[in-house]
Amino acid sequence: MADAVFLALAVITIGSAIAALELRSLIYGSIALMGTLGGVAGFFFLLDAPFVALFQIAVYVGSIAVLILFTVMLVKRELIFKKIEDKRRKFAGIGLMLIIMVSLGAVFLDSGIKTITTDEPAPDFRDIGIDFVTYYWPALILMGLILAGSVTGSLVLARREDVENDQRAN
Amino acid sequence: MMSTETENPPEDSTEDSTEVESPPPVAKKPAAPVVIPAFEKSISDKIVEKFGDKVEVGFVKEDRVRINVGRENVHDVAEFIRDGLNYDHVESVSGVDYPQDNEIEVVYHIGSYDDSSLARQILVLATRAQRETNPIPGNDATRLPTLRDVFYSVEFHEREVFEMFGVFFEGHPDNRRLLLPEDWADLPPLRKDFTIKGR
Amino acid sequence: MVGELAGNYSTVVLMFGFAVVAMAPALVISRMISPRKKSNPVKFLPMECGQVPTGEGRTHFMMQYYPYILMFVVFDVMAIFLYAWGSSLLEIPKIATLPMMGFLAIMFGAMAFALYQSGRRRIW
Amino acid sequence: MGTATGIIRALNSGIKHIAMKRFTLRYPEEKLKFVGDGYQFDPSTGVGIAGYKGRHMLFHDHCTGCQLCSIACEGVAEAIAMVKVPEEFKQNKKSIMPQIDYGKCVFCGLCVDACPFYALYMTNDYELSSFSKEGLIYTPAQLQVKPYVAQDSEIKISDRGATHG
Amino acid sequence: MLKDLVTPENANVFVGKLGDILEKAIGKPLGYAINWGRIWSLWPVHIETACCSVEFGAASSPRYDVERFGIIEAFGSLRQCDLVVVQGTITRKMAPRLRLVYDQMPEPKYVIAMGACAITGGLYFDSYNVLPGIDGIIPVDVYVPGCPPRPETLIQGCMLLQEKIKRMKARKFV
Amino acid sequence: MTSELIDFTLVSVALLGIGIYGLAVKRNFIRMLFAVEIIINAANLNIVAFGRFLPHSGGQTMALFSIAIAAAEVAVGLSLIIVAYRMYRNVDIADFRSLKG
Amino acid sequence: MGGLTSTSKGLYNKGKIGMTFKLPPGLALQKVDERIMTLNVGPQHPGSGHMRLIVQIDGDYIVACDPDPGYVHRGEEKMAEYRNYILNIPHLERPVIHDSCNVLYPYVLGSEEILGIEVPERAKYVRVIASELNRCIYIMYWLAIYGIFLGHSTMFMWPAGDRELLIDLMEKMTGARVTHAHFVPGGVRNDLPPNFEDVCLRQVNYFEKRIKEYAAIFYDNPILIARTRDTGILSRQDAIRYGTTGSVLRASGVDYDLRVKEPYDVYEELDVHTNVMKEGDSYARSKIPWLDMLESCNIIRQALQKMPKSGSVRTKLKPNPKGKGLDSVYKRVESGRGSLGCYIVSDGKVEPYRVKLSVPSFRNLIALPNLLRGEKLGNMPSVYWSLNYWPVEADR
Amino acid sequence: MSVIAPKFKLSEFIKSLLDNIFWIILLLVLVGFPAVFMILFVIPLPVIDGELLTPFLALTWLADPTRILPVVQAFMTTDIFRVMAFPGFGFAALLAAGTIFVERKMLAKLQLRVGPFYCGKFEGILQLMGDGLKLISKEIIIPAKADKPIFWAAPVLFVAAAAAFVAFIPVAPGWVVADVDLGLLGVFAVIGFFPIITILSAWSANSKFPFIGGIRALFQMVSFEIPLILSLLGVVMLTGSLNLSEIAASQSVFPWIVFLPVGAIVFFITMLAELERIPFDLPEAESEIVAGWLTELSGMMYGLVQLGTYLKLYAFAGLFVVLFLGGWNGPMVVPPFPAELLTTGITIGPITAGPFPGLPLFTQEMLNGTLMFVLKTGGVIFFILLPRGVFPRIRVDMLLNLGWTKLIGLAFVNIFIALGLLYAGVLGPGGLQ
Ligand code: SF4
Ligand code: SF4
Ligand code: SF4
Repeated sequence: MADAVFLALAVITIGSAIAALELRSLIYGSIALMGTLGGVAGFFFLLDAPFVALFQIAVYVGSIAVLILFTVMLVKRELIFKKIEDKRRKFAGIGLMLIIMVSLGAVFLDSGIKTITTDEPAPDFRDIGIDFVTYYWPALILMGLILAGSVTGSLVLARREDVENDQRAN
Repeated sequence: MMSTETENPPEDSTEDSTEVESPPPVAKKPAAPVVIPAFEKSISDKIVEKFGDKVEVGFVKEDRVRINVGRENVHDVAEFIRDGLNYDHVESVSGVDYPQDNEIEVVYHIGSYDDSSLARQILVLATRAQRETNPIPGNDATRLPTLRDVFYSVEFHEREVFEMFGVFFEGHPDNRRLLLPEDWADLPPLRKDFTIKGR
Repeated sequence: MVGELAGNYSTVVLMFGFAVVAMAPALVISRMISPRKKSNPVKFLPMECGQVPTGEGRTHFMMQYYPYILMFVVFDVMAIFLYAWGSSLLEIPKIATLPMMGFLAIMFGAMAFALYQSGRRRIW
Repeated sequence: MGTATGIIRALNSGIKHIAMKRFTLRYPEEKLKFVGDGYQFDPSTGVGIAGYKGRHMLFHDHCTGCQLCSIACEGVAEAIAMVKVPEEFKQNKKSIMPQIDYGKCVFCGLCVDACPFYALYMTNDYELSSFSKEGLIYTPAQLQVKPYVAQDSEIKISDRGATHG
Repeated sequence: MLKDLVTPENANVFVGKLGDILEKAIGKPLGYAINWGRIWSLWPVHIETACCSVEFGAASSPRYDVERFGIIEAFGSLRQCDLVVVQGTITRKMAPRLRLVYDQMPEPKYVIAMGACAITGGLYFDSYNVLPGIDGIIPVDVYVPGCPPRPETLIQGCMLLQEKIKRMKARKFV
Repeated sequence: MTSELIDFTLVSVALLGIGIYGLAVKRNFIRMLFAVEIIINAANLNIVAFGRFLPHSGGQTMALFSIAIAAAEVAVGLSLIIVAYRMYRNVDIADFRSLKG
Repeated sequence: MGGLTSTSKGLYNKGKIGMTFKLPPGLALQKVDERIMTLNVGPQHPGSGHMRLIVQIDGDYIVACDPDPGYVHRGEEKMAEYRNYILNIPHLERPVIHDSCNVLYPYVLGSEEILGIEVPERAKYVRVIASELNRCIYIMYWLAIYGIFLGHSTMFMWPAGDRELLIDLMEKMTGARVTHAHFVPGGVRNDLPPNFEDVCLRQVNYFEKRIKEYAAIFYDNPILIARTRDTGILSRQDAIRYGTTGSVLRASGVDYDLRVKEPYDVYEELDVHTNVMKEGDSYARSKIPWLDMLESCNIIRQALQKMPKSGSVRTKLKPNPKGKGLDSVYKRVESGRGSLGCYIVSDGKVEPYRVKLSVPSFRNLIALPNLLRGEKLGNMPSVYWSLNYWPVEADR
Repeated sequence: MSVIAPKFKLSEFIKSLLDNIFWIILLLVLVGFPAVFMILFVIPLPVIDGELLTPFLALTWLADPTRILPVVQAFMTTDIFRVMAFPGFGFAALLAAGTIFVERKMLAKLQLRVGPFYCGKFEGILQLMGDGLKLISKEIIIPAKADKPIFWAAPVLFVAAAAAFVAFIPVAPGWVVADVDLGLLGVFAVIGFFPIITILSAWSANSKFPFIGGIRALFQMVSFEIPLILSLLGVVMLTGSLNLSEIAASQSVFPWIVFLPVGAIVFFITMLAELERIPFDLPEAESEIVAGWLTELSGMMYGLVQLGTYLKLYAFAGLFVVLFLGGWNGPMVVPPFPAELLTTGITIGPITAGPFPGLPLFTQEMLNGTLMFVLKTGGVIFFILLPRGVFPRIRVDMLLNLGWTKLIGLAFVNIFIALGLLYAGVLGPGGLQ
């Protein structure tokens, strides 16, 4: 049973990841990206990390996807689709992808993790909260600083105080 | 039985009014009222004093003063009315078509909110534009200077007069169609030569 | 065992799927039994209050309120972080509240700045 | 705090009205009464003052075919046409009587004012809807019928609101 | 062999036969049920054309309350409506818009002409900007005379429309 | 047979490969952002998988931090897109290059 | 638009005229053209009534608004030139059928002056009562629509229901619910029915009690106040300059009510109080009519008391009355929306030569584009309808 | 009346095929039902009450219908039943339909009128059925330039997301579709889908008014999500659990609203906003933007969105009850199950029926809990509906201001209240509960 679910999830995740990058329409691309993120959330469920999974859904699908959709709708100009990709570049990219996949996959398959399996119960999600404020508390503070910095920075970036410069762009 | 009063029996002459050869309506008011109210008289006097024979007092009735002006002076008179007499808004702008005189009269009813002594008063400012037999609204001689820069409140009224009579107001910033359908191609409808069917 | 917790959550997916399976036929049946007339060219135009529509339909973005969406992404993360802490509050020592308070203080600072920025509608 | 009290007052007012009586006149079962205090309506003959928004009633034995109603209506809505009637009346030599098109009539009552022989009246029969335009044209014979009046509801005002009954 | 049998024509005949049977079996009760639903759920589109809208408003006021008949006043979008109540005068400027509104509504749709103006032009039979009745632009189901009609008359008109829908054939099932 | 660590790792590798491909080939800023997201997710998946199989809650904690940082990054990245769009009406990286000169 | 470049002197340069100050400066950047979207609001729109507003919005702000009336333009003024003084009555009251007595009033006063008819004393009182009742009926309908424009469905239902109390009175008086055709040159058509005074007093008292209850749910509702306060502010100067009238004018602090300033019929003998508010925002504009209704109830009670208990209500007219040669009158009354003027030119025939209705809705419309510029889209319905605008009347 | 079309059309063919499937199902029910009993002899049957269900037993249902009860009981413990009927979709849809009807009647009563009255003989009780039948037989218009797949999928997804939300709500002890440890987080995750569906639906219609409505809905839902999440933290802190059933069970003495009224108020207001109810129904404000993001939806699509909305309403009301009003806790009002029904059966006059060994289908706690839950939910729904009659709509900038400043501030106040209560020892370990 778990295998079937795993396979389905793998297909969804990888397929929609490809679709997210290859679909012509950016809106559909974003929807496909949501599929990828949801698929990864499904893997988290399989890995007994429901807190991370739900966090992933709530944050990625619930808010980041919204932001992406909003931006995609905003910049919907046809200019976006005008530039046709370089064919050679594309093939090179595919080659790179294959090389990475094969080499890393070979490394992993070759290494010892193939045999790792566990029967121990998964860590409780409460441990995460305890970790946060005890062992990882400097990281938490750092995290706060990063979040604060990002919101500050993005607000400063996105506003248009330099109205004159903007007019120049026209 | 209820009491139905039948005051107006036979109304047979509703449609054909050929009995009276209607006198050519003219702007000059023949019969002035017997008692001329003093306050209203003072208003008309002020205007006459300022503009002399450029203006003509139509009538002075209780609460109503009528001034007839030529189309060259209407702007000046209106400015004087606003600045000198404290009138501050126009209540209505009506056109009246006089095919006999070959003129279209535009009548401004001007009132005042600010000055409480003028609250009852309406100053009727009438001016006339030349009338064309075959009007091309906006492109013929039926023109008047706009009063919109004097009285802001005439904006839509003048637009209405333009489409209803074809009187083009020079200097009006927005002489577009207002009430009639966008594809109206007939005569301006309130002119007397625009007849409605069957009448 | 790996993956045993996932079974609990499967009912949610089941519910979701059931709703889809139950509601999609409703649309299909509706499409089947409803009358349809295609002859009309203006029928499928976007509805615009009895006018023939003009212009692009997807151009309205209330950019004046855009900062709120930016803020949402960040503070959503913060809010759910708080749950990791809040649900284990009964088990952690009291002193361990301090880092969380520090985190909150930083976020409050950021939020104050963001609210101030988004309040200035004229710059968006 | 002013906001909170305002909101609570509004909610309170809403909840209070849930307990109030309903104002609705259940129309097909109840109909407004046009007789009684303050109404000018004569139920025995079925006629009201000129101005009632109901169809007309024509007394054939009064109408002389003088067309005055038709002329009055011409300036309003052109709703009245004079048609031949089969019967003979001694006061009506031309045997013409008004036929009213309710698709045009605006129920102004000027024709009633105009009729010098007290032949035309307004009634309170307002249920005139029809499937077709032809169904709205009432011939003199139809106009003669006295409307069936079963209108018995009126506003009652009490402490818990106004109702009909 | 089998390929010859499974042709579009044959399939169509087969399906048609089945459809007929189905139509006979449940078409009637379904049609009845659908008609019943349509009767009690007439949502008028929000188009006010002239002064009759005052009495239309009064018809949905607490005193007359057309919601008793399932008619919801002030419905938002025309895409969800099934009834056009033409509330009075249609001027030449309004006529194309009315037609567009009617066209954009989903089937089935019904029209009530309310007021003398909507039926024949009424008072404005000789006005230069008024259409003499709306029959020329949209098909009318029920005429409600009056100027303006009393709300009772309008409600009576709605009841007539319900009568009419009851007699109409719901669409065939297949 | 239940799924094991290696399965998750392989999926993660596949996602990583796709992400790198997207990053290398796509010239559209938004697509590149997508690619970055996919790579981040591949990493998260690895982290959580290892955390599960070497039972330790640190894996999940790390993943949470990682997601949070991704959110911050997306916010900034999209602001950049908005700014660029506003200035150039285009979302092509090649045009941004003209910023240099 | 325009109007900001007024070159005139005096009154107009004293205050700040410009609505431009309300535009957030970022919005002045109209060159970022993709941000501007043109919306057709109407004619089939739950928030437009019988007209169309062409609104340009930038995000949540209205950059420009161009009213496009005329969807109910029926050519009443042209028709009036083809009918005699009596037959003009039915169609001249159609512009505002729920205020039909008031909209007919100036025409009747004017034609009385032209035809030279005296009106009996009792008829004048009957007219005042009818006109005040009609004012309440109008305002209640207006209030109902205002409620629905603000998304307050109860505020549609209550006024629409309570106004039926007064409609009942009018029905008893004239026989019709809305289009009464009650005033004629020379008086009114029908005498009051027997026992009318008691019924009237009872229902008006109950009506007054009912409308006082609207305060809690509507006028004192904090959400409503927050929503309509400080939106669409019309300063006193602008109100005068645009020539607005009625409740719009009085909400901007101008004390002007024709019933007091230029009393017609018997208003001189009645004690009329004018309600004035200073703010000039949507809230004030919506509250003034409500206060007016309370005032109307007072006037009705006074009039019922002072009315002669019997007497004629109509001076008989000659058949086919004619004016006395070329003449023109301009009469105005205070209707539910403001001062309503009627300009009649007669040339001595049975038909008037020209009838012009100067309607308050049309006069208030001028303020709309100026009020809406720089406003938020959510304020559009409330500002638009707070102008006390009835499109059918504006179009005539 | 043959329906043979002149040309073969795939769509028509598929349509007819679907019809035939319907017809076949009908036949199956009539003919195939007896055949089922034949099959019963062949296939293995489940174990019920420790006893293997034999074909013979199964056939004896025909003789004694009460013997079907154990099977029913067995069925009721399956996921399928939970998802489809009781705490899941069927129950929620029933409550949602009831809500629509009650809303119309209550609003009418508040406005001194009658409301639906003639449809169905008694007080318009069948009004919803009429509306539903009408909607299902109404044409569906897809605007010409619309993005068809998204446009079609959005209403279905909306209902599905609402159903997924419903899955988390515990109705009675043990009666919940998804009894998960992180129920509350799951709720947040599901809520996050609604803005996306809304904006996609609005975008796909390619029309102005839906798009404005969609953008408004996006802003509104998005900015009220944070106060929503924060306002519930207090409860979680005091309970120490994210499992909704545990949270409900933890309130057997006091409901949390006693200690956290601020959080309850904030949650209530955010709930109104998430539900797009007046005074926060900006995305559907008729007087400004026609019908908002629903403008282009016609026929059954509109019906589905309405269904989804009211499912969501029920789910939110249930969440409020579970978190703040003590869920199913309450006085025991349902009488205990009469034991003699199991042993001797019931005697009415000359007829004796039973005994019914399969009974009771539901335990006393479950019935009582459901009753309490439904009563409380009804109360909450009443208060959700009431503002519609009392308040006008507010404006989008006011709304965002309210959400981002006042409500978030109050939510933090609530968190600190909870923290204070916990650390002062009033609640938590050693405290009251
Ligand atoms: S109804 Fe009266 S006015 Fe008309 S034809 Fe008969 S008698 Fe003459
Ligand atoms: S009531 Fe008026 S419109 Fe009707 S027939 Fe009489 S005169 Fe004509
Ligand atoms: S029928 Fe009468 S009330 Fe209706 S629109 Fe025409 S004139 Fe107005």
